[in-house]
Amino acid sequence: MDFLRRYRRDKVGAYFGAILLLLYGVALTAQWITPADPMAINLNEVFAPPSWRHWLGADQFGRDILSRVILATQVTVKITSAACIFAVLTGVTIGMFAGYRGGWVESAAMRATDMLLIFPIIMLAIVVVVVAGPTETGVIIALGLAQAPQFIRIARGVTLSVKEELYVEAAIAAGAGRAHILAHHIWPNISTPIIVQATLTLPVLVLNASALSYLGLGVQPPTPEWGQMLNEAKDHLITAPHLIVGPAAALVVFVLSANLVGDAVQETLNPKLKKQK
Amino acid sequence: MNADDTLLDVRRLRKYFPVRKGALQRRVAQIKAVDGVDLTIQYRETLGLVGESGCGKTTTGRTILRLIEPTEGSILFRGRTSDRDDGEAMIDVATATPAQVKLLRRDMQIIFQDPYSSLNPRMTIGEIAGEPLKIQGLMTRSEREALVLDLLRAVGLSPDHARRYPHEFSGGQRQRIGIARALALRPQLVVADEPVSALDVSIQAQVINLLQDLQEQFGLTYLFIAHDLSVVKHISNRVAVMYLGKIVELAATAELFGNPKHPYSEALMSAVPVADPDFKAQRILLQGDMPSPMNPPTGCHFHPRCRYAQDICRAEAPVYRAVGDSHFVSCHRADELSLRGLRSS
Amino acid sequence: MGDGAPLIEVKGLKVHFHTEDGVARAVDGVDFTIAPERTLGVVGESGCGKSVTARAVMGLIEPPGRIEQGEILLHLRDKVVDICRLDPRGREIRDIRGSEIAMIFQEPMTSLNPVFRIGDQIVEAILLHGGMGRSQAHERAIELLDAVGIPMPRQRFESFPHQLSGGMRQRAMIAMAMSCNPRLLIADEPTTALDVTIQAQVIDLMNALRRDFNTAIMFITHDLGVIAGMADDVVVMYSGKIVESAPVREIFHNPKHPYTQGLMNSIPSLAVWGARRLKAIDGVVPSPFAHQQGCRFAPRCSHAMEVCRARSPELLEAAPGHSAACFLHQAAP
Amino acid sequence: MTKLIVARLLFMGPAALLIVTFLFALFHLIPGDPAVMLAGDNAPRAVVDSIRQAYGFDQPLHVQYWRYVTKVLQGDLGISNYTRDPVIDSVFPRIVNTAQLAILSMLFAMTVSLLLGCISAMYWNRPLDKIVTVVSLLGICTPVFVSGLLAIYFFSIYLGWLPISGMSSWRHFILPVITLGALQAAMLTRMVRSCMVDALGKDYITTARAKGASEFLVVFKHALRNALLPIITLFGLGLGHTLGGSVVTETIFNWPGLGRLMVNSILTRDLPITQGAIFFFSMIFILVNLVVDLIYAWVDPRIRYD
Repeated sequence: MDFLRRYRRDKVGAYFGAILLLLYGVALTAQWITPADPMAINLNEVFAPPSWRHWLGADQFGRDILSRVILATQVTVKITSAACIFAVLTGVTIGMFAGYRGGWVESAAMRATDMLLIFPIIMLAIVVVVVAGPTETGVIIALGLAQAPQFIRIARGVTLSVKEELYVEAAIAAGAGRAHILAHHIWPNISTPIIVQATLTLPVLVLNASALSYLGLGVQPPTPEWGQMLNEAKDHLITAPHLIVGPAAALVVFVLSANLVGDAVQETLNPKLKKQK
Repeated sequence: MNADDTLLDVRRLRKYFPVRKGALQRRVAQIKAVDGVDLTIQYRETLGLVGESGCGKTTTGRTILRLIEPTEGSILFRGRTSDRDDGEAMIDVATATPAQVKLLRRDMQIIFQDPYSSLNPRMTIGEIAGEPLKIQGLMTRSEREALVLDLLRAVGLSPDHARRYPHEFSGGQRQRIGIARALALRPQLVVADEPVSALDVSIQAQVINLLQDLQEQFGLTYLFIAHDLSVVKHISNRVAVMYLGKIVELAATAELFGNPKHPYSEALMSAVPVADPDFKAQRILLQGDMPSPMNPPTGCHFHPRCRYAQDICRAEAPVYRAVGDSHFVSCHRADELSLRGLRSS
Repeated sequence: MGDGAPLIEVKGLKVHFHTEDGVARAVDGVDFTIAPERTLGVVGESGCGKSVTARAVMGLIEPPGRIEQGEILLHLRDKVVDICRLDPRGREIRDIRGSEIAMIFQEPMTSLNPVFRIGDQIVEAILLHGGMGRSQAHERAIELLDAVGIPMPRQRFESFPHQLSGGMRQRAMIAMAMSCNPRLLIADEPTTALDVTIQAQVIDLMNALRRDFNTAIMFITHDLGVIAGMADDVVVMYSGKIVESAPVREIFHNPKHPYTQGLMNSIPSLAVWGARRLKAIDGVVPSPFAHQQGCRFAPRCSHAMEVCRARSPELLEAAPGHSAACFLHQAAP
Repeated sequence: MTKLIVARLLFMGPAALLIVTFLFALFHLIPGDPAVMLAGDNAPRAVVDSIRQAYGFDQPLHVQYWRYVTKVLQGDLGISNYTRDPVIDSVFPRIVNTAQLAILSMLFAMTVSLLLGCISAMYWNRPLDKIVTVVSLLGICTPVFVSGLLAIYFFSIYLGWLPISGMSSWRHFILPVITLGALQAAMLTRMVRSCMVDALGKDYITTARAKGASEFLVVFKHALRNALLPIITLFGLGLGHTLGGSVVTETIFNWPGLGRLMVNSILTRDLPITQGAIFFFSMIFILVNLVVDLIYAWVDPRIRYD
């Protein structure tokens, strides 16, 4: 409650938070709110320009673009949320364990993470797609794995710093074992930075998911995805430039809102940062 | 002094920290943080341990509690070895099993310097003060809560503070909370590691008075670690002076300050600024800095900065020995030098 | 205080910090003077506004801090300037900083720039004001390093800050501050981060330098012992205000304000024998955000009267050269 | 310092081996018979069998592995499933094209971000800073395949000023370099600014001001020289990101680079080419990282003189 109250002080964050909520609402109810069937091919309306019937026009198969954008929102939200959860779970588990255990386990985990961090996220995702195939699960694992190193680093970093806190030493001095310290001291301190990182990761995931699908390595047609729609639109850029408007706008607005919400969450949870910035 | 009054008897305690470097984490050197410390603490006394930063006083305190594993030496403590034990026998903390250590924790506790990092910001004051009881699995929840309220009262806080969080409190109040936590298990020995040095001047006195009152009330024994000589002199029955991992001098407070036998003690006392503009101390300025404990000087560790140093000091390490009634010193020239202490006025 | 023209006159200075949590009245009406070649000790606990006052004198108040009121008059050879009126990034104040007024800080670890050589940092200070060539400045820097007791100054010129010990770094800071013969040196807790034997070295050095350079010093500390050994005059600050001001002997032998008295009684002293119980001041230091009527010390004061809670006492002379902001020493209004 | 260089160079060996191991594992990680995959789906049985023997897929794993590693060490990454040319021959020219694109974009991004980041920090919390912040935020929210398409539509189709795709003249470079560079510039500006704001909050900045140093000296000497340390790391990561982004950019502008080759090989299931592309991309990343580490160590006196 205190979080919401403080968050609302940030005007920009509040407005874009509302937009982001709206987009999530659209994603959750996509099946019911599309004005037309997003898959229905209608060869009479190929490249139809925007009109009352098709607000954003129709594509090369005469499918309603607005409906496809709405369905694509659902696809994107589903994939990125799953990838985010995947990244958080693997990252926190490995990071916390490595940080607390120390020794060679930590060195090995951190060497591997450093190696992964050298590679740009999109590259890692591409490599995983090579192995797992361009299926929905494949994309989720690809995006999630590519983000996991960030969470490993944060979880390990917090674990290491909390481990050095005097209150942990006080608990050890009272006879506490590893389980007590992980559960009562380290875990509660990890949650905040992880939530912050997760919100900051969300726009990156969205961008990478649509980049993969732009390259044809993401969700496969006919399921719509913004990147893939833009890729198709590119082939008709001369004849039907309006095809790019819908998916491009949806993508940029989503990413922008997610970014601003991420910044606002970070500032709300870490007031210290704000004083610096 | 009666041997039976000994609560803690530390012998030849050493703690060396390895310095690792490179990809393979090879050990390239070691920091001799504690390098052969002998001391005893009697029931209900306060032993002050003074020295400058890096002299190993904090490591000594932590090692005695086995928060840091000792490299060598024994830490004999009169404590319980099982749940039913009355704690009459001496047990070596250095070699105790994990289960024994957990039991010993009920008898030896610690108070920290930093009142900010020592309280978990996500726990209430009540939870913090009661945590040791929870960890030890003593008492039911309601018994614990009742005891916590008593503790808070004992350290001068109000019982309704129990539900609040650390950030609502000032440094001095936080230090009281830390003290309440240390007392929750009713320990015999409390290692107080610079408990007032992070506090404002006007608050220090409150906490010092509180520590003295609690000692009276609970029959506590303190190992009081500090760099501030005035505070140590005020609170301690006996004082040990540490330099570069070794105790260089140990004696009853009045004896040590009035009749120091080690040149370092003498210099340290003369360096302390006295709050009296007419007090014209003859400063003995030590040259240079304390050497690195990674690479201590030969012979007596203090000789490069000592104005009385002779050839023997550079060549041989002095023996830590008794020079008077319970006055121990580690200096080749202790008998011949006449050093200046603080005159009693 | 001393005869003749003062060096610095601070009048009615108020510095407030406008933060999200409210307005912190860090300095809330402060008056004092520093005479040439005298050392003024400023004592107070954390948050009393002593460091902010020092920064205001340097013209270094940055947002969210703001000088709300008052003037800081610096008496130059030919004119008097009010530092409060100068643009904090402007030419005029920059010509004063470093050359007329220099400053050293509490943390010698962080106040030197880690990526530049010690010597070059001193040379920079000289070049900014000195009117010297680079090679001359280089020689001067080595002289200064020698003067502050850094062994092998020629080699140490080439060192980076991380290669020196804390005490040596503070000496290097002092060398930099003294490089242009400032008329006032502001020392903000310069020995607090140092060990007691190193602190003694640095104090000894500062005492020697002030004789050699004829510099006035504004020495800020919470340590009464250090003040007793260094200061000519003392002001005691509490919660953004000066509560007492007097020559050093007066302050220590005849403290008038209950807060000053409380401080004196609450510290254990090496000079006192026998285990007396310390007389602690009850309560906590007030938050600078709290706006409170009357004397700020009243809630902790054992002599507090009704008037203390109603009105804020002014800093008035209670004896010749000795002022206190306390109704105990003022005729009832 | 020399020690560090040696240690870092030694690190490259195991890293390269790890990558080769991964590439080898790809044969078996990807579902299906690797021999069939290499021969093509409709290849006659005899061809499949001969490939199986040539690669030794019928041998025990360690024998296969050893054979693969020795071959890669000799520069033999196999032959393409489609063109039947050695992988090395298809990959090498592509590396140069990608390097041109990435380096030019990165130079653009570094210049812009250093300039904007410093200005933003200098005018912290003032209108100029806010404008830079908003623009860079919009920049990081616009992926290359959106800005690229818009740029193509506007400059190439609508105005007809610049070519749509290919890389045959300097005019072909403009759009790809700027679209890719702008995205990096946006990301880096934000980070440069925050490094600078961070550095400007340090005690030694107060010391510099207390000396009487001008604001220009304070920002561009004292703060920038310190902020440079994290900024070097950021630029290193930025170069990595630029290479990653080049995959998409090359696809948009039909740039004959390594990235497009890689994507096409995945879509056409041309495993040897994919392996070759991954191998060279990885080696480039490791090399970039190495160079960044060394520059960092050289710039930081705490590492350099220790």
